Amino acid sequence: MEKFLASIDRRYIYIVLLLVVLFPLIRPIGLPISISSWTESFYAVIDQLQAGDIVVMSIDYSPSGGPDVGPQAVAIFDHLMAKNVKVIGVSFLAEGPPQLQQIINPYMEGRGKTYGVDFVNLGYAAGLETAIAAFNADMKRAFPVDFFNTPTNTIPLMQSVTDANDVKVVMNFATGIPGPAEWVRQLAGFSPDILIGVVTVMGPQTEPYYQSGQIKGLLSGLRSAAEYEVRAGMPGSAAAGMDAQSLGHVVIILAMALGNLAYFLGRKGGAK
Amino acid sequence: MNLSVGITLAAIMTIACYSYLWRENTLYRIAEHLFVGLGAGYSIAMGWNNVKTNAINPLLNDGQYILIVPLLLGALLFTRFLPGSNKWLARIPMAFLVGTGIALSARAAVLAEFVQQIRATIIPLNSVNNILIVVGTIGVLAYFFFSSKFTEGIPGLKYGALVGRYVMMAAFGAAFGNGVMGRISLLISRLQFIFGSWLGLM
Amino acid sequence: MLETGRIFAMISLLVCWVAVYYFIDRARKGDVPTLRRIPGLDALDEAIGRSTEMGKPVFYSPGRGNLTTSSAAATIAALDILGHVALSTAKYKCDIVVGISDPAVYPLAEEIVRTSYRTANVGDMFKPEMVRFLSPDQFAFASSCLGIMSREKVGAAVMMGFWQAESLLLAEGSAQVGAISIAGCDRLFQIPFFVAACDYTIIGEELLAGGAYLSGDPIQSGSLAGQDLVKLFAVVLLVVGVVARTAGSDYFVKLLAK
Amino acid sequence: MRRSLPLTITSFVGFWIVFDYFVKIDFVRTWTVNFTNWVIIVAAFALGLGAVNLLRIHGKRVTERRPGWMESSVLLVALVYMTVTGIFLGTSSEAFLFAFTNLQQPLSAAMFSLLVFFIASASFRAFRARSIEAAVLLISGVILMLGRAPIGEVIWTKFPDIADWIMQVPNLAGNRGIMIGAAIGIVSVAMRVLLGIDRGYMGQE
Repeated sequence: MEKFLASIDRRYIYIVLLLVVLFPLIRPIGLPISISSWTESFYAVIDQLQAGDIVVMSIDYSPSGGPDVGPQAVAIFDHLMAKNVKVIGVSFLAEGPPQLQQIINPYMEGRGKTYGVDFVNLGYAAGLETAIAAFNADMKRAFPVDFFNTPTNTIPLMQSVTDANDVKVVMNFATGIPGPAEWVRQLAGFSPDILIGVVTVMGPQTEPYYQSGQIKGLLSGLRSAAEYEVRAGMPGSAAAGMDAQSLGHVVIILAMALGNLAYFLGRKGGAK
Repeated sequence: MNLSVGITLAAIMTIACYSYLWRENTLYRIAEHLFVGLGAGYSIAMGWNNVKTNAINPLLNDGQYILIVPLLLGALLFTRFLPGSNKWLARIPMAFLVGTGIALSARAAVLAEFVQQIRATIIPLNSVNNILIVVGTIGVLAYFFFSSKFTEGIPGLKYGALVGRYVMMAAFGAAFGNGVMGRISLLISRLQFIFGSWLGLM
Repeated sequence: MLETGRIFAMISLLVCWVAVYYFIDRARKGDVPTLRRIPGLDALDEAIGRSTEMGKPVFYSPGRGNLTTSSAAATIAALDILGHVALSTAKYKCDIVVGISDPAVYPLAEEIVRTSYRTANVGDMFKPEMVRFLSPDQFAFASSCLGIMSREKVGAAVMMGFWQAESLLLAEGSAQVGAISIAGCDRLFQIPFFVAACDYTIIGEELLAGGAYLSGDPIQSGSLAGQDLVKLFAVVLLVVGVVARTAGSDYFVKLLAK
Repeated sequence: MRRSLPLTITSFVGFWIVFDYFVKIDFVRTWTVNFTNWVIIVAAFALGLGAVNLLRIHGKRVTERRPGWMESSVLLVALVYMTVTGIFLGTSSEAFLFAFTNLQQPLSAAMFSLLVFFIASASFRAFRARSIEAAVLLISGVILMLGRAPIGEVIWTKFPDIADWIMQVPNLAGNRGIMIGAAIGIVSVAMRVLLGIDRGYMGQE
């Protein structure tokens, strides 16, 4: 038995996984999505914001991890626009600005919003955690121009802000460094609430900051984006992927179970 | 099916990467090198942007002459490519980067990750969960005692370390489970792209 | 003049610095603390030996950390361990391929490998291609490592330092070419993938202790003993604080917020 | 000079910045902000270091027609294209963003998504309950997966609750312990570097 299982070419596993995940994407099953306490508290912070409040969204995810964390940022940006909250978009990862642009593009022309008044893309600053510290201390100095080379001191939205104390909420969407640790460290002592969205794998290590109250809400991965979409009543691409995710898990769990079965059978055989 | 140049290129790139699953091949190798080149060029462009907007423009337009200092430091980084004995000059900007970087993370780590985390663990032992959190945290700390000076001197540390190991394994399990979930999202997004945006089957 | 809310942090910082400095100083004067065993590191020589027998090169990577952020500690440790690994491959007259992601780490790694081969009196075996700068981009780097492992059929793969999601790509990639693999990471969230796919795993701070453990460097060993004392300080704070809190006093919670 | 000057710089800016965190002095704060803003500029230069390395390595391979020179020329063309469009047309220009969106982004995402296949084969090949510890890891992982994927809830309604408990109790304790230990590590490395005890970043020569 173990020899047989061990002799299976890994490429068969790849094909099975591919087909199983593909199936519900073409034919959705419609499994229910419940909302976790983490997403609920994230939503509560956003929901309390008033029209005209200013928030920061820092897009610090790489294009590789984007599919896992990006849908969160999209859902939240849509929600903020619907609530007439103003958004300062920024990035401390070189690949960030074009991805931020992809989020705000639908609002660049139409939808009743104006670039520079309702939202802005400040672009990227090198220097990771140090750059974040510089931004918190003086935003316009760390970003003299925005992504389109417009001087930030001429942008209407930037007129009423100097440092991080001038915004209500700072959100960081991350796949690694810079991420929650850097933002929590560098915002210690500033007034805004911190909200974090990360790739699923970073959820567990971010938990201590949530439990200690250093961050007010935590989204991890596509599942949280799906929950947020459902909670905000704006179903989008994340919710559509949930069935596929369920079946994918089944394949992985079965692979583990089979491997272990073979292992224990083999061990039993060896003991005889 | 969407045959626009951009989408088709993106689809080919995806397939080139996936071809590695079959075996290493020429298409994968080309994608690999293309990727490295694009990434490097991207960083240069973004870096230049920063230098221009944060240093050169304020220097020339607003007369902030002090910015000559960081510009000079930045230029010195490249002395390591010089032949001869001037390579050491690259250490000066490195020293500046290391000094600021490590000081900024240390000063904040002691507050956000040492004091505030200990403070958050000072909870009353009035529930099973609270007891587990306190004992688990101490156990993990005990696991990472390295010098025998302390491991042998303090009774109970050995058992604490054992508890710590189990707690960490449970935490690793959580990270693994979450990790699997996240990775499936990535596959979903690629499949949505290939079969939806490109082939139009969804 | 002192920032409120940071006073206890300042005291903790000073406690840590004094403790670490004191033990480093004692170690320099000859009182070097002994360290507990770290099994994964003991397996390094076995892996290199096996790779040599098969006539295959050893792959090493110090991870994707750099020297200027909080990943510096892991990167410095990974470079220390590289020194040890390169010395072993040099002694066995085995080839090594080092994959680098951070440009500032590159010249250091090259120097370390060259010095190791020279120390083992096989300086002429060293080739500059042994240490390769691949890419600062996460997955461009990972794809290059995968390419190297399968094209050059490495016999052992050692991954130490700061890692992110690329960890499993490298670990499973090395398993696919039949290489023995040892990995270590100071961050928790990548360790389960290393545990799942590698033959030996070095967990968390064990990595930071690794350099001291392998080299027996008194300064680093002393520093570790100092850090242990600070951990003890943390444990005592926790125990006293929790007991007081359970008895109804939130004195320590307030103290730590000062 | 070759060692003492860099060491002095590291210590000076390092201690300055640490000092600034704990005391309120305007002059000190102003210069900390200056230093951090300078880092943005110097770090931006550093982004070019990798590219120069690649140009040297792959340029040599192409000019000497060594094995792999074809792939290396692909790399160089991509590097030059991104650099030229990004610098001369701008990083928000169409030519630059086209290559980012249609080449770099899909390559990056596809490469990352390979992981799920590797997880599947590693799960099958290596993830064994060899010891009690390994079993704890496995069980906690499986419960987490079942608790967070919608299908788990359909199988047993308690899975999400157990998964939440794992996240909020053992996972919290495990991560917190590691976080406190790591903070001590960072602080002591900082001391060694700022005092010049650890000079690994400067190299040996």
